[in-house]
Amino acid sequence: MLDKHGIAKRIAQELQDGWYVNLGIGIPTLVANYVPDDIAVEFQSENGILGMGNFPYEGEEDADLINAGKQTVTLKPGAVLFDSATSFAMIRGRHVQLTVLGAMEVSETGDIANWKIPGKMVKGMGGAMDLVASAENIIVAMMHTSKSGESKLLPQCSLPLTGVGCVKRIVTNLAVLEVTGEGFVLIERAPGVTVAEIEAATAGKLIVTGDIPEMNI
Amino acid sequence: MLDKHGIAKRIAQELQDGWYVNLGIGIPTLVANYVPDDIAVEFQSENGILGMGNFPYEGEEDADLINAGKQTVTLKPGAVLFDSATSFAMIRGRHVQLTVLGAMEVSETGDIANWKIPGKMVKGMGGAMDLVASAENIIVAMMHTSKSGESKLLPQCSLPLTGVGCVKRIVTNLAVLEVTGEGFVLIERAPGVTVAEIEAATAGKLIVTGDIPEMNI
Amino acid sequence: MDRIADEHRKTMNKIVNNAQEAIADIHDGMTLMLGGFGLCGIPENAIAALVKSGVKELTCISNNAGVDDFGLGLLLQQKQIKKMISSYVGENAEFERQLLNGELEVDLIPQGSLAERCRAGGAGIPAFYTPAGYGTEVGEGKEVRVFDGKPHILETALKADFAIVKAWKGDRLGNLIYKGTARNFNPPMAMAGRVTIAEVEHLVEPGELDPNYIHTPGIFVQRIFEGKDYEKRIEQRTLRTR
Amino acid sequence: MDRIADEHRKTMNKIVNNAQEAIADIHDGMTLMLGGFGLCGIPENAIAALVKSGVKELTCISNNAGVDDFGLGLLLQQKQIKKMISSYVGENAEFERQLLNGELEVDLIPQGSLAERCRAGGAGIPAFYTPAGYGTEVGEGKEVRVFDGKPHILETALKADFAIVKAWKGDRLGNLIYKGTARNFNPPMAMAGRVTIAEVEHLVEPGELDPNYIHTPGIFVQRIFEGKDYEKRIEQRTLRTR
Repeated sequence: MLDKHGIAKRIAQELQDGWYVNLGIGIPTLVANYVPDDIAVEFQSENGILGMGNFPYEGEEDADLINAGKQTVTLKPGAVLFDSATSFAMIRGRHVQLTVLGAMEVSETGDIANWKIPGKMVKGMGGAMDLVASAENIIVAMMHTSKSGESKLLPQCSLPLTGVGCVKRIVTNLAVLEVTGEGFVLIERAPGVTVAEIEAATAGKLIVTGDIPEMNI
Repeated sequence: MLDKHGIAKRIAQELQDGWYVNLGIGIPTLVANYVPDDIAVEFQSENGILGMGNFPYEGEEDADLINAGKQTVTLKPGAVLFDSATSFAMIRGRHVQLTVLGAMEVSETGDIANWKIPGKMVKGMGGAMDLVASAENIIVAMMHTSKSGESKLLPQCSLPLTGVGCVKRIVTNLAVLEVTGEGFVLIERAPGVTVAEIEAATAGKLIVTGDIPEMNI
Repeated sequence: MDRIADEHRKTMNKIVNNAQEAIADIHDGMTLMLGGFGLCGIPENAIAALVKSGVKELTCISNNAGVDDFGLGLLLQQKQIKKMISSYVGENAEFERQLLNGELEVDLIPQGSLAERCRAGGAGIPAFYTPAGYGTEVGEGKEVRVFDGKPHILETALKADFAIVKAWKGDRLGNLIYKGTARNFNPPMAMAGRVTIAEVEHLVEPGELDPNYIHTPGIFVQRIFEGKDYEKRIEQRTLRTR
Repeated sequence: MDRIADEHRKTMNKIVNNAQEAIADIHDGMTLMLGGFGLCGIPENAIAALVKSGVKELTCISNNAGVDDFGLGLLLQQKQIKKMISSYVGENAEFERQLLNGELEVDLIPQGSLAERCRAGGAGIPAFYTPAGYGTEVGEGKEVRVFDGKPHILETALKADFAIVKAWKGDRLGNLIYKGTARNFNPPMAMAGRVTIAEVEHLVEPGELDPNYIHTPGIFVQRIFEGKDYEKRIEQRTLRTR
């Protein structure tokens, strides 16, 4: 089974040379730590950065330089700053090749719910609806089940949707899955996790064809 | 009767302090020479300048600094350069208070035709359709009649339209007229021109109420 | 064009003395846009002046709602806001309390649609189609149209009685330059105010800002003043170990 | 985020050797966008390479069509253009001849709509409403909708197989800065190419361009090269007497 760093590490393997990538808050942010040295990717932060760098050293933090998670950051050489309308022009115009974000629920058909729980305080969707409606590739990074043990991979979402039919791939603590029109296709198992365990943790239709390899991370 | 410089001079009297102004090619360009010293106006050139200055001195011309008429220009202190999408955001968003442009025909209801003569080579509308559809104030600067002596102020335009019901004011070599839904309201006569002469040169409905003063230029 | 740049000619001057003067004619019930992302790039001086003015029943269009004791949170504390139009309103307990008590209305808008709707308002585009929000609550009641096989919803432009933005440098013609990610929503909102007020850290002379690198052309700005005592609070101070 | 900016990490590099290499996969029948206003800010090197390549049946989206012996006029001379999409196409006798002979199609679009349609194509906005062209030939056959009492027409986004732009400075990530009014249509078109090629007068190292003052972020650009022998012809040399 993977921890959140393991999930991030596995997602980093999906990155391709030359891609621009938007990482959501939480586990997705950790993906930045595991980019292979031999590929070039640039991180887009929707508040207006392309070429986001590391967190700053103490004393070098700048209130005028934050990422979309409101964390202080730095810029890499060749970085660019821009306004919010331009930022979402990049996103909506499909210039960002990959979006990685968390989810509360994903459906068999790629619907995603990650912004609202009825009866609870709603904080808002931020940029998530624009990102999921636009990105060519969306990878969801999440735990396979909720804290109370319920599956987050469902026949259909029970929570209000963030986007419809948009998730292409899911990486959880248990598995890598592809989202097709037919159901969740199991691609890889996390180290030490059996297909039966994944089946038990998946409420939506799981498609298992042949031998499922263990992740190589 | 006014020459083209006189028309420009009269239009300059319409300028108000604090206005941003777009001047079309031809007579309108001359308006820049007659701005009263005690009002501040800035000229917008739709190819991407705000704060356009004079023509350059010989040897100081720059191929990378032209106006919408493709003439070499200079910048005033406080000028700004921008792209074409931003430029027309200013125009369409009604941030430019006045547009002055030429016309082949204007109708009683403020329709304007100035871009196309059927059977002749069509050069295109350039920015004219955006300007006339958007500007709060549009002043047409033109000769009252064509070279062959026909009136350019008509009951309705015979040429393909550039815009509908948008012209507010017309300054010609003979008169200043306001365009209302009812017809052309005569406001001022050019020096030495009689009401009868203006009537004779106006094919559309001309409204003459009371004494019509002579222009003070 | 021989006389445009004569030296004895009057030039534009949009400078007002301070925040108080800039916001003096903002009345109860008006709609304001306020730039900023989180607490980054917010018009601190104008917000303080609004608190002091006591103006109320405001509709505030802003990506976020500040924190309890800073940014728009200060206006919330004084119950000056009737409605928030935002994309994300977390980190604010007073906000939550007012919302759950029905004292506050909230309209949540996807962040990209919010930015584009402001730009559209400023650019004279009354409406446009976007895929964001289709099939969700955001799309409910909105026209759906398919382009290239993909459903989109129609979103309309946003305008405000006053847009209030914060820039790094500006001149008396209203030309603005922002710094770092403090740019964010400020440029699209600057375009969409019937009156746009800019507060800047540094007011400079016309000509000091390079014409080629101005972010907000002065044509979009009606009033400008130099702010003071910027706190520029950091929400998440994240550091790297040496 | 401790490892993003490691020095031994591979970084992006979009540099190609020259115009010929940049345009090598532009085929007959493709749609191109070409930046520039008149002869100002046009991609001279790429146009020369297109002439040399002999590629034909092109649809060219460009505000103007050059003059007889420069700019897009060079492609017209060789009859490489099937269709022009422009706002103004005067100053070109060969253009006129081909048009009157039915050898050339022309689609004339209001300049502001042209710029906005390119931006929309790049920004993922498939269509928007504008007042420009309502009640004229341009509006014929287009959906009309009234907003705020004023009729608008629906205009759709433009995209191109290749967008070709000309900038002053650029780096290998594709970040671009333009000079003077040579900016014009280049930024909105750079956004709208499926592949965007940038030719620059000066290719510089990443970090040399201030991140705060870049006009076209590199994300919009796929190929970049340093052009040479720029003629930068002036159409109307207007001077002031001393």
